[in-house]
Amino acid sequence: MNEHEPLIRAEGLTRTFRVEESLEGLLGSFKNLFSTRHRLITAVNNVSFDIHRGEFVGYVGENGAGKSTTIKMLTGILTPTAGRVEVADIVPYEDRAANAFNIGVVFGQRTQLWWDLPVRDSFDLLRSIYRVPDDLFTRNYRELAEALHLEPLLTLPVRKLSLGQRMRCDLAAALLHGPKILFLDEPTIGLDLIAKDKMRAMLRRINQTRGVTIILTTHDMDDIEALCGRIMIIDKGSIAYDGSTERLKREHVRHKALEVEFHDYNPEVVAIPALKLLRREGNKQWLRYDPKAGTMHEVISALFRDYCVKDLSIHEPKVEDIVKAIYEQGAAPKAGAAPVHA
Amino acid sequence: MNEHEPLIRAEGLTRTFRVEESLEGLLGSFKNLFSTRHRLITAVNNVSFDIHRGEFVGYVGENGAGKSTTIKMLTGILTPTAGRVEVADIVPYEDRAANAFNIGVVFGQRTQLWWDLPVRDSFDLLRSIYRVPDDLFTRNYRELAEALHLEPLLTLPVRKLSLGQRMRCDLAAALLHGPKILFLDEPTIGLDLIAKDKMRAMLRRINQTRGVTIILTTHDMDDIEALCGRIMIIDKGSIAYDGSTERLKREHVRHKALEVEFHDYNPEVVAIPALKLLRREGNKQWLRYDPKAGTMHEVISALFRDYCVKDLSIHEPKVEDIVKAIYEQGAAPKAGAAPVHA
Amino acid sequence: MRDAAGEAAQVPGVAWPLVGALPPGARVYAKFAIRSFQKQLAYKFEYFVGVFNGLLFIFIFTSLWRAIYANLESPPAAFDLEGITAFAVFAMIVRISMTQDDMSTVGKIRSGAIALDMVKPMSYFGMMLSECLGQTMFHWFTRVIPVLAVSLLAFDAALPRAWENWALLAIAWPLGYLIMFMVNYLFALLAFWFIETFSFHLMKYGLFTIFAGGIVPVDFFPEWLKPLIESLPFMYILYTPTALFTGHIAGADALRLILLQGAWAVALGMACTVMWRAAQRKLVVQGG
Amino acid sequence: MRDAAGEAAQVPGVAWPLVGALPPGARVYAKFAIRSFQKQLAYKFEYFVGVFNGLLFIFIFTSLWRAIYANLESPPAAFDLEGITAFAVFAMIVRISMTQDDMSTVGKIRSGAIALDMVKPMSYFGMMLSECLGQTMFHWFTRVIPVLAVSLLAFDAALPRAWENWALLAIAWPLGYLIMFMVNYLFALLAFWFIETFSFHLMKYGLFTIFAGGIVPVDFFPEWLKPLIESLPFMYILYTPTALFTGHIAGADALRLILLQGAWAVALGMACTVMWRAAQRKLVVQGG
Repeated sequence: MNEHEPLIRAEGLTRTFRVEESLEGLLGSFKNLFSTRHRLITAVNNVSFDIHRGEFVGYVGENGAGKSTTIKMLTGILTPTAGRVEVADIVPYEDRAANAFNIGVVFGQRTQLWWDLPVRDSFDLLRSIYRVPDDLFTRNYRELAEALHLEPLLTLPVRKLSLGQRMRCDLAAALLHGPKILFLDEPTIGLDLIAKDKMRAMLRRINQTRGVTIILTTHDMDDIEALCGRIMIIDKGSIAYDGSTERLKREHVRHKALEVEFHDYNPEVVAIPALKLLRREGNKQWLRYDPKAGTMHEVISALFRDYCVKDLSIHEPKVEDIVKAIYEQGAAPKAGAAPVHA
Repeated sequence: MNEHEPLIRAEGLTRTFRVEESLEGLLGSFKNLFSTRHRLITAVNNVSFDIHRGEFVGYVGENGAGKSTTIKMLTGILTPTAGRVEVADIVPYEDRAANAFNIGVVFGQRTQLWWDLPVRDSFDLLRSIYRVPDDLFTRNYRELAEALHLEPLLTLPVRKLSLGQRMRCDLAAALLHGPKILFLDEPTIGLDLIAKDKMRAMLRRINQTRGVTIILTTHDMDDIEALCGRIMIIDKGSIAYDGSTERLKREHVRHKALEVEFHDYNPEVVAIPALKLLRREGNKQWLRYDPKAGTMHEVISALFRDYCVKDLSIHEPKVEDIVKAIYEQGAAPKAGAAPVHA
Repeated sequence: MRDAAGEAAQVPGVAWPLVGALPPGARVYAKFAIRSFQKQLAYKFEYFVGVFNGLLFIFIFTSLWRAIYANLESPPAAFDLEGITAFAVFAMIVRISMTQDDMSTVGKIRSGAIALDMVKPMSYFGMMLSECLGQTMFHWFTRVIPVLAVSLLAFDAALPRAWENWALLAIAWPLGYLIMFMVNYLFALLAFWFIETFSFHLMKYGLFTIFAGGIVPVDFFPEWLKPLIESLPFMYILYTPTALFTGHIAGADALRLILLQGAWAVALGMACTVMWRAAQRKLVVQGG
Repeated sequence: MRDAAGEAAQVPGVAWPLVGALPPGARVYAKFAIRSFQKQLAYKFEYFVGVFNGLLFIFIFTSLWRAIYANLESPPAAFDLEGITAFAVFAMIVRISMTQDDMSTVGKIRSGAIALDMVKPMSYFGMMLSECLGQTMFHWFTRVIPVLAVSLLAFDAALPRAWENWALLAIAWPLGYLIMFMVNYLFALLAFWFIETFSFHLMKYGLFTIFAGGIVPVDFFPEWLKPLIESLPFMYILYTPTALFTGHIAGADALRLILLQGAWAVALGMACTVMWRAAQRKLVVQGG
């Protein structure tokens, strides 16, 4: 495989499901005993993208938008209804086992470790499952145990681990066989702040030092902002945005918000053209800054010159707000949908 | 009960658990067949607090810090080993059923609705369980159906609802009998951005318009910042902070961070005494602002005067960072641990 | 009044006039039973398989007895062929009529979901019993009736004509049902103490299969085993209602059995209370 | 080499020399079996209850047969009292030796956890079979051996002396085990299609209880029922190994039964492949 060819290539990926319709109510329940009506649902609709070696891609969307159906097709669990996908030159659903050697999977909501066994016994099982050569295993194992601070956990059975410890072990388990690609499904869900920070640091390190390509699905936009160079947004089965996280911020919401605390009084109107009132409360105002109507220098200078400002915060647009806007508008910003290579 | 007396009063609440010690390894497993060694764990250690009518309290802590053990004692599921708790003049574990009429509970991770039944049938069951008088039920039901937009969901069985829809129905289910107190355990876990926003708006409204006292446990500090006037932090079984969220921000981290983008070049040092370099990258710098060394006005003026600043953001300290610091230091900021009444 | 509020709030519920007539405290348990009934309807294949199962088992058991009796020189004292056939048919129908889901409490304890039931102002025992009764109602309509109808036509079984038999059934069936429910409940609560309770349930199933009288009537067991059988609750579940209904046991003996059933019901009831209290103290940490 | 790497990486694993000697492809399945064995050790009460259960059932069954035979004028052609006692003892021991957890796949399908097994480069069937074998090894050591020892002393049962009986067991037991595993597997896969599969399992248990020969040997069934019994897989699970081991069936008949076992194993193996493929196409949306 050529170094410059995409590692994952999806073309027109589509998946429909047949869902049984059932009638409600007591009478309906009786009728259901004999009826078999069906309805078709398109979970993923003509989705195309390329992902290159070493990328860290955030794949986000509302619940039910088609995220996990896509991931299931990439991991070979599900066969697409139409379209095609290649993962490291393998068609996953045609050769699930061969594909499995190339990928690692972490599901935040459930563990792939054996509940009753000490962690290291689970690792030993995975070594055999993936037929990892001894020298490679030893190296990976050492690196991961050190990077993820696993040493004190290895002799404990999984059921005795906290959620954060379990997630670290699960992450190590997914990487022991040295996969090219790592799929993470809500790896920070339910973690407390400290554990979440540690998890993010570890994921960043794995992507950077081991060159593993990572595809992350999450509802936590702080995860995306902290980790992902590229973001893909899926909405009602279609890709609504695909491009760098920076570009998303730059292009989609240009408006910073100023939070101004005044001395003693609160002016009725702030007469600076680039600022527009969003909210007033006590002696505070929230103002939207429009960069077309003046530079930040001009605005700040005018503000401090003309008003008695006690304190100031300037909030950058957050990825969360942008993604929210995209969910709400549907697939509006189609202009930015061309894939961007990291 | 006096209006000004606390609604919930916990004094010296303590709970220990006996945990079976088991030996690891194959030989250990055989030995375990015949051994019964135990160890004592103190999940909640001498915890005291008052909560008043109408408060919206965020109860946060790392996984395993004792949050859910406390909640279990407040809801009457668990008997404390020592100490005492009164919820609306009832000792919950002594009269679990009487306490149940005063409280509503929502667990984000599991539903209290009947999986196979249409939502309204679950509501009807709850009406009977809590013996809600018909007029009260009708009023609550109408208000909640409207506030939580339940109308289209009522005829669907719970298993067909999305997570966000299910959470709205669960919230309504917990409020149908008009409880004085609502316990929320990670009500936004797993929700996408839109659903999370809706849930927060609804919780705020319930607290404000219905006067329900709410105790919220969550790992999402945005929930806390958006909703809770008061925050209680539990760390290793003890209360590490208890006070208003505003005060936490004010007292514990005074340092805003400035994110400055320069034109073309990036100065080696920014010679403004109140600013201290945190990080440099490209033509950007992150600087910490110390308010003791100069007003915001002076600092910003000096910055724009002496340097070619292209863009500026000023980040407020986040509750998340403060709470994180408290987790890391342990129960350091004891000075602020006196309860604050909303 | 119920209907007015129901209309207003658009919560029609199920329009069973009986429920409305109950006192509010009992109404909730009646509703639980009805919901549980309705829930069963969601599983259409379960229904068809259930009827098929019942008929299959009756067919096999009656065939087996016929084959065994054909090998005997003379029928044993306890049953002639007609008697054992009737016993086999009605024992199976009683068994179907008592179908209970004995694992839902185990599942709730393991997953921690039982906490959700414990924050409600009602008796967990009462709630589970109501749910169980709802399932049983479902099995009455969908399995007992068709199986009974086919059995009467096809397997040489006849319903008794004397009102006494029906009266005895009307007392012995609910007692038997209650005993079975409480035995299941007690075994289910073991999940509070043990991680894995499969073996306990296996033991329960084994004892039930052998001693409840569903397959081999108690009469066929050796004399010296009978004190053991009579001191276990299982024969009061299936054997007693079946033997009283078919007229196999009557008069003073019947009365004695019903009194024993009553005693068992009271004793198990007390055991359930004690064990539930102990279980509440045992509740384990989940999620800290 | 294995040991060196194990030392270096501080992953001792279990020092079973046999595993190291296996080819890498087979090693993983052997390890699965060992882990599954080890897992069982976590449940201490299960162990004690298990031994107690086994002995209890053997005691009850042999007592029952003795009581029934006491009522007979002359023993039936198929078994004398000694024969039926031996059959009852060994049928129960074979049954214990085949203990399988038939619900873990059902649980995985319902919770969606099966996805985690499907992203691994191995056969799900092979993995489940290995786990099942590991449990069985555990039951061999902890239940079969004590139950067998007590039975030989207490229940008038003797191990056969002829090497032929042992040879036949060595072929018939694995085939019976495999048939039982595949029947369980096929029923478990039904969970891909149906929300509630309890009735199917009930049917399976019923058919197994009656037709596997664990309680009533197939010989006692009426002639006209025998074609049905022979065309179901159940009698090849318990009856066949027990009858061959106790010498109840020998010679050409024994050979015929083993060939039928083999045919069933092949047919079920194909059914498992076909059904697994269909199941993969069926996988439902979970979480969108």
